[in-house]
Amino acid sequence: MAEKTYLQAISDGLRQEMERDERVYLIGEDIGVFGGAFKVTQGLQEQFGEWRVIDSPLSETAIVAACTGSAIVGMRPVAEMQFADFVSCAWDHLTTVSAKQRYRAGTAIPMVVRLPCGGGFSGGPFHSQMYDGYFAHCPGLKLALPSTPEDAKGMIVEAIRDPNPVLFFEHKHLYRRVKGEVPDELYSTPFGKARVAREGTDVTVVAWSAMVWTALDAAEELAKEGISVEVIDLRTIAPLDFESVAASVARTSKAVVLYEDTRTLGFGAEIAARIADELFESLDGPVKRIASADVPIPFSPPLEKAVLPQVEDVVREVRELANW
Amino acid sequence: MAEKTYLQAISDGLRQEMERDERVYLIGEDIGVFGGAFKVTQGLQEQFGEWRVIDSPLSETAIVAACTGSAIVGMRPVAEMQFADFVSCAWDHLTTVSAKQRYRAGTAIPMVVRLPCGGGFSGGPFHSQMYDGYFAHCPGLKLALPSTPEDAKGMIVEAIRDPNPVLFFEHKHLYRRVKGEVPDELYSTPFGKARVAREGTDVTVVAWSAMVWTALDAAEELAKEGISVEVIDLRTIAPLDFESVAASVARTSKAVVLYEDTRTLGFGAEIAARIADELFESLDGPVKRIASADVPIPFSPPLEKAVLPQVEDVVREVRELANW
Amino acid sequence: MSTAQESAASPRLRELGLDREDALQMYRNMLITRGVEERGHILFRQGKIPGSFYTGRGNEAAAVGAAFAMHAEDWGTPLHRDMGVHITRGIEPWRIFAQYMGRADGPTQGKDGNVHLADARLGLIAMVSHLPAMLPVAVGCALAFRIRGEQDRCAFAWSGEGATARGDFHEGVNLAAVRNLPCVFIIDNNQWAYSTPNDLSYNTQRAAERANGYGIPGITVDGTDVLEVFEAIKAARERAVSGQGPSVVECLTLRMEGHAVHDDAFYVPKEKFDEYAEKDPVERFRTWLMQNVAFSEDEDEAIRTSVKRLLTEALEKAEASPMPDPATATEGLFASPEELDNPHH
Amino acid sequence: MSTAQESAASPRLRELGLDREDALQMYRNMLITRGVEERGHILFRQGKIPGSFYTGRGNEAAAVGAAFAMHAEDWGTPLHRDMGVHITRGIEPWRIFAQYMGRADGPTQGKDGNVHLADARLGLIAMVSHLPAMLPVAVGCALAFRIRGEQDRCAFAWSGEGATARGDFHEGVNLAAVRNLPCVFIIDNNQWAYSTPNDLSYNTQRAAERANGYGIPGITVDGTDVLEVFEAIKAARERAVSGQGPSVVECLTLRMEGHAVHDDAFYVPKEKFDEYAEKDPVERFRTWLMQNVAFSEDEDEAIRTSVKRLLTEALEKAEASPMPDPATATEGLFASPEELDNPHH
Ligand SMILES: Cc1ncc(C[n+]2csc(CCOP(=O)(O)OP(=O)(O)O)c2C)c(N)n1
Ligand SMILES: Cc1ncc(C[n+]2csc(CCOP(=O)(O)OP(=O)(O)O)c2C)c(N)n1
Ligand SMILES: [Mg+2]
Ligand SMILES: [Mg+2]
Repeated sequence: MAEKTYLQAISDGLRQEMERDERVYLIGEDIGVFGGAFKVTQGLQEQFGEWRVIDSPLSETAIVAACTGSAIVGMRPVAEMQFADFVSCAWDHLTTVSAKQRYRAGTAIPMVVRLPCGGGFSGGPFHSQMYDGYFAHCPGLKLALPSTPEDAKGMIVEAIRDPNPVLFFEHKHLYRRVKGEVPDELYSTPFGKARVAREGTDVTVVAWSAMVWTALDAAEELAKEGISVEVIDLRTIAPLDFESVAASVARTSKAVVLYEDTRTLGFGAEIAARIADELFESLDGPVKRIASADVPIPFSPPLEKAVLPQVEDVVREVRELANW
Repeated sequence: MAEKTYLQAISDGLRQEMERDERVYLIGEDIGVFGGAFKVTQGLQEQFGEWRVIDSPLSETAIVAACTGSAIVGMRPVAEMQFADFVSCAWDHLTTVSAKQRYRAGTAIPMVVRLPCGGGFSGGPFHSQMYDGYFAHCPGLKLALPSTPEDAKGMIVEAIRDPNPVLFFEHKHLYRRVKGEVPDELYSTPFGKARVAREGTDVTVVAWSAMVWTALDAAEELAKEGISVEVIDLRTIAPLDFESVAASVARTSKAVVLYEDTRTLGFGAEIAARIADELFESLDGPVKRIASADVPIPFSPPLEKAVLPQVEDVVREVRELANW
Repeated sequence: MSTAQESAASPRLRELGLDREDALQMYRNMLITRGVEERGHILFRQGKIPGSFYTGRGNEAAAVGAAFAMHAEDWGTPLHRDMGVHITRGIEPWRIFAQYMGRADGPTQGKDGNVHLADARLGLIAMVSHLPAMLPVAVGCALAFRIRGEQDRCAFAWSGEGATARGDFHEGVNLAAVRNLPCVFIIDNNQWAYSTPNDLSYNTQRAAERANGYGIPGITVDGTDVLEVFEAIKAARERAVSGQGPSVVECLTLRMEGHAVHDDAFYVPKEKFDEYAEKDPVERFRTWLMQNVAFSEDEDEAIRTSVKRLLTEALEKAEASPMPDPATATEGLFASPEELDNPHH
Repeated sequence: MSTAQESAASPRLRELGLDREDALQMYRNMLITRGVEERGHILFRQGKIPGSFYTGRGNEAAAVGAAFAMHAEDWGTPLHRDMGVHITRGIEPWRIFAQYMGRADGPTQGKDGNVHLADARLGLIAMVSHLPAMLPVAVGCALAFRIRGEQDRCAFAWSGEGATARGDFHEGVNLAAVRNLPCVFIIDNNQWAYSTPNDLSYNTQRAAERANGYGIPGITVDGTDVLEVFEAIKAARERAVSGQGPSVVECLTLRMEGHAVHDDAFYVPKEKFDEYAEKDPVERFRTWLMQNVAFSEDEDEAIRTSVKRLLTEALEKAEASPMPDPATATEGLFASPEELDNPHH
């Protein structure tokens, strides 16, 4: 056990799984010599050579399609999008081919696409998007969004071992900001099991990725006011551990879904809709959603702050719901 | 006034607006000489020439990007995707450029992309998708989904006149099956105003596009059982006329959202989430969703029927909710 | 088969590394290919095929010739005019009919239709509709072969000439070119993309000239001549597996029917059809066999009869296959770990 | 300026249809371009620029030379190394600084940063990050000109050499080629795409050879020589507007800094930098002016001083611009009908 950053944890997971399984290879723009725009793959090309850490041309479709093809013939590809935003250039391939091939043709496609995602640092409209909502709508893909270093390592390994296409969302804001104890050995963290990040009794806040930390900060604030908040970290949104959400909401009777994606049809809409349907009898207040405003993520700090969910937004909404 | 098919209504709208405004031009695969895969543009190249009805190469990105560019310099482009499914190949352009340019750079982009959508005729996984949920999540796009010939004509004209990118979803199943009185003259139907397709008092069913007809058929059945169903036809989902939904649900206290897109994060999830939040105090039962199963749309008739929402599914769910 | 016949076969076939048996096998595969699609057409008219229906009439030599040049361990991504590839790789025709009709025993078990099928055990990957999305997938197969250092393994990607205008073509070919991957790109140039003529699809004389933008060779062959196709693809494969990189082979044909059943191809000049009717790939090869390897009317009759029987039995078997159980509609979205325990994984 | 100086200018400039004033204007634009980016760098180090920061150092001649060949009614889609295009088309530098710093008076009012800007009144369209997504947009402008029969109007699209590997490049150039549209494609070849060297981006000798796949000309010029660039782009424009179709002009340069501020470009050999330092576009043109049009140190000093003053005032004005009102964050997603009532609409 040692303290690691979220970024280091992902890097370790990749390296250890590559050492264990020679079918695993990495492909992406500037991931080899440069070690990746965020340096997640730093040193890996030196260790594994240029055919297991492949610097690709600027071709997101070719990168992701190459993963599909090589997965079908026995490899375990891991692609990096330089920013999650650029996965739009591979959107067609992922949703048309990778996601549907198992259902249509019975072909397993074990592949991972790593997506450095999220905002909060003036990345502007094209370097700040979450992108989880778009893909969560597509049957056939798994979506992993770890919030802690320990999960980040275990889930990147699980993603590689999963026999299906997995989108692995790495929140850029967590890369170097979040540290935690991470086991040294190789391990994998199963998909589809949510985590109670903080126990509480008054209101359930459902979150994932960086928003777990926003929720925890808000919970801390609210505790001072005597409001007890339970924070659920979904970890994966596909598969979705709705049972854990339901169990918590059944106890608290009040639910807030907090997500960084834009409000309309971000994945929080699905969770809110399910709570409203399946937990109707348990609810003592409306299901609230806190999310980014329905606009592109703006560049200038005051604008970006106004668009992304802030701790104070959560405090305000939860307080209001608690007093419903 | 004359009786027209839904297809003919769209065709008439295009032709009349092209006659009125010479900035309007059409571009797409096989829309000229062939008149389009569904013959919506038949005869238009003869009338307007090959530079106003342009047969493009097999290049969805180029088609849509050409619309963006030409719109910026003063044209009023209308693109046809041969099937809505192929818009995935222009996904990046639409969501990255067309949708965000006004917000970022202040540039108006008056363009229309026509999307023959929907299932029900063994089109298989790539000729049956709705595709509305994916785009409804993207700020900056308008989504029009007419259900009647009269709306189809008025809304294609409105789409062309709108100063923003509009995705115009034409349901293939309605093309020749639905007929109705359509005014001969040129008119436009404003966006963002839902229509009460049938009045009722017990349960509100919110629908759009072909599902309006499924809802109406179910309402007819349920009327026999003494259950009075109000059917709301949203017509556009962006902008969304939530006031009309709210007004109806406030009266009936019970809501079902019916949509053809896959269940998870189809646009019905957003509507259900909003009802659950904003109408919490009015609800006398859970907000129900009826949608396609979370899989690609299969080819074989018994499978496709099992996946797409059927009249009997609506009857069953509404009945259950009415008796809540 | 007498030794006299054997030696009669030699000059051209020997040059190609083929024997008479191979040539007859090619012929037989072309007959099966055409037969499957002709029967499909009848099934469609009988209302037994849901949705639409597409064939590759006129492309039999291109598809069979190319597939014949593949080695057993190779992989490929054939498209909607390439039934001959599936046949040559050994799919059982009854499963194709079952697929056409949406039955439980089709390779996709009713989940998909038409020629959106493939048997992965035969080294083929099922196409999607979006064109040419499978081309960069084949490049991925080639990349895997290269990573693993497999010296005699090649990936084959097909694209219509129209679909070469799409970004997927560009990104896939470019990646293969800069990484020198063992890959062969086959352009089925049947002169129309739906109703779109070649001059609206590409701006060079030949579609194969697309290769020039990638610094790789691009040649054009007569796609109605199965041996010419075989020869070109074989050479392209040798090039690829010997480390000289990918190349493009364009097979020039004519799409002898409409884009699909609903299209009467009014936009194709009648003379074109006449010209290519003269060059019918099956007839052409039959004549060649008779002139070059002493192929007799009796032999031909025997092969045709056996193909007919094969297809009749296949049809019966397919029609006996049930419609899929509606409960399976929501199954099969995700793979389970055990599925990776198969030969190629 | 004396008539002696005027005539001294003649041979080369007259050949290009330029006068001495034009040449000095080009020089001035290059100085402003460099100055804007150098000041930006300082601002970044001062912590006044949020996010990251990119420059086009080394690309000044390519950008200015190309933009100088555009006509007033032309449209273009410059990218992140093409500040010189915005300057040449006439954007006020203070607005660029305001953009850099996320202020309310930047062209995007703080909605976007860096050189993701443009003034549509100057015939430019603001780039997105995704490369080269704006290239087919320029093709759309050209298509509009063609539809309307505008005889002397051309669209200009820029792409880095790395971005030519993307599908958008292919689809855009192909459409322009098959439709013979009035379009010029400029490849800013600065030899690296982030850390990716050219041999991993394309497989031809020159990036301009991509043109061969589209049956259009593709030439390569020295992108550090503003007159050579101007000449080539001017010829390409003439070709385009006279109905001979689009072409590709590759401007060969070196990216003289890292990809962005955080990148020290360790992967670029030092000798490369030395080689191109010798060919610094600004210095090179200064020398040329001195040798060919009797450009004096005094004149140079005067221009430099005026540019310095311009930039200093611009910086002051930009710093006086407020941060945007948070309330504006959710405004401006959709256009209103009145917005279409402007000259080009
Ligand atoms: C991306 C995409 N857009 C549109 C279509 C619809 N479509 C199916 S086949 C076809 C023409 C294809 O032409 P070509 O590539 O020449 O192949 P061919 O059918 O002639 O063999 C089109 C436009 C498609 N399948 N994929
Ligand atoms: C589609 C896409 N993928 C990745 C990136 C990230 N990115 C920004 S610039 C760059 C390199 C671009 O290289 P090139 O086209 O040669 O232009 P240069 O920056 O060298 O001028 C990359 C990979 C991007 N902007 N767009
Ligand atoms: Mg074709
Ligand atoms: Mg470059």
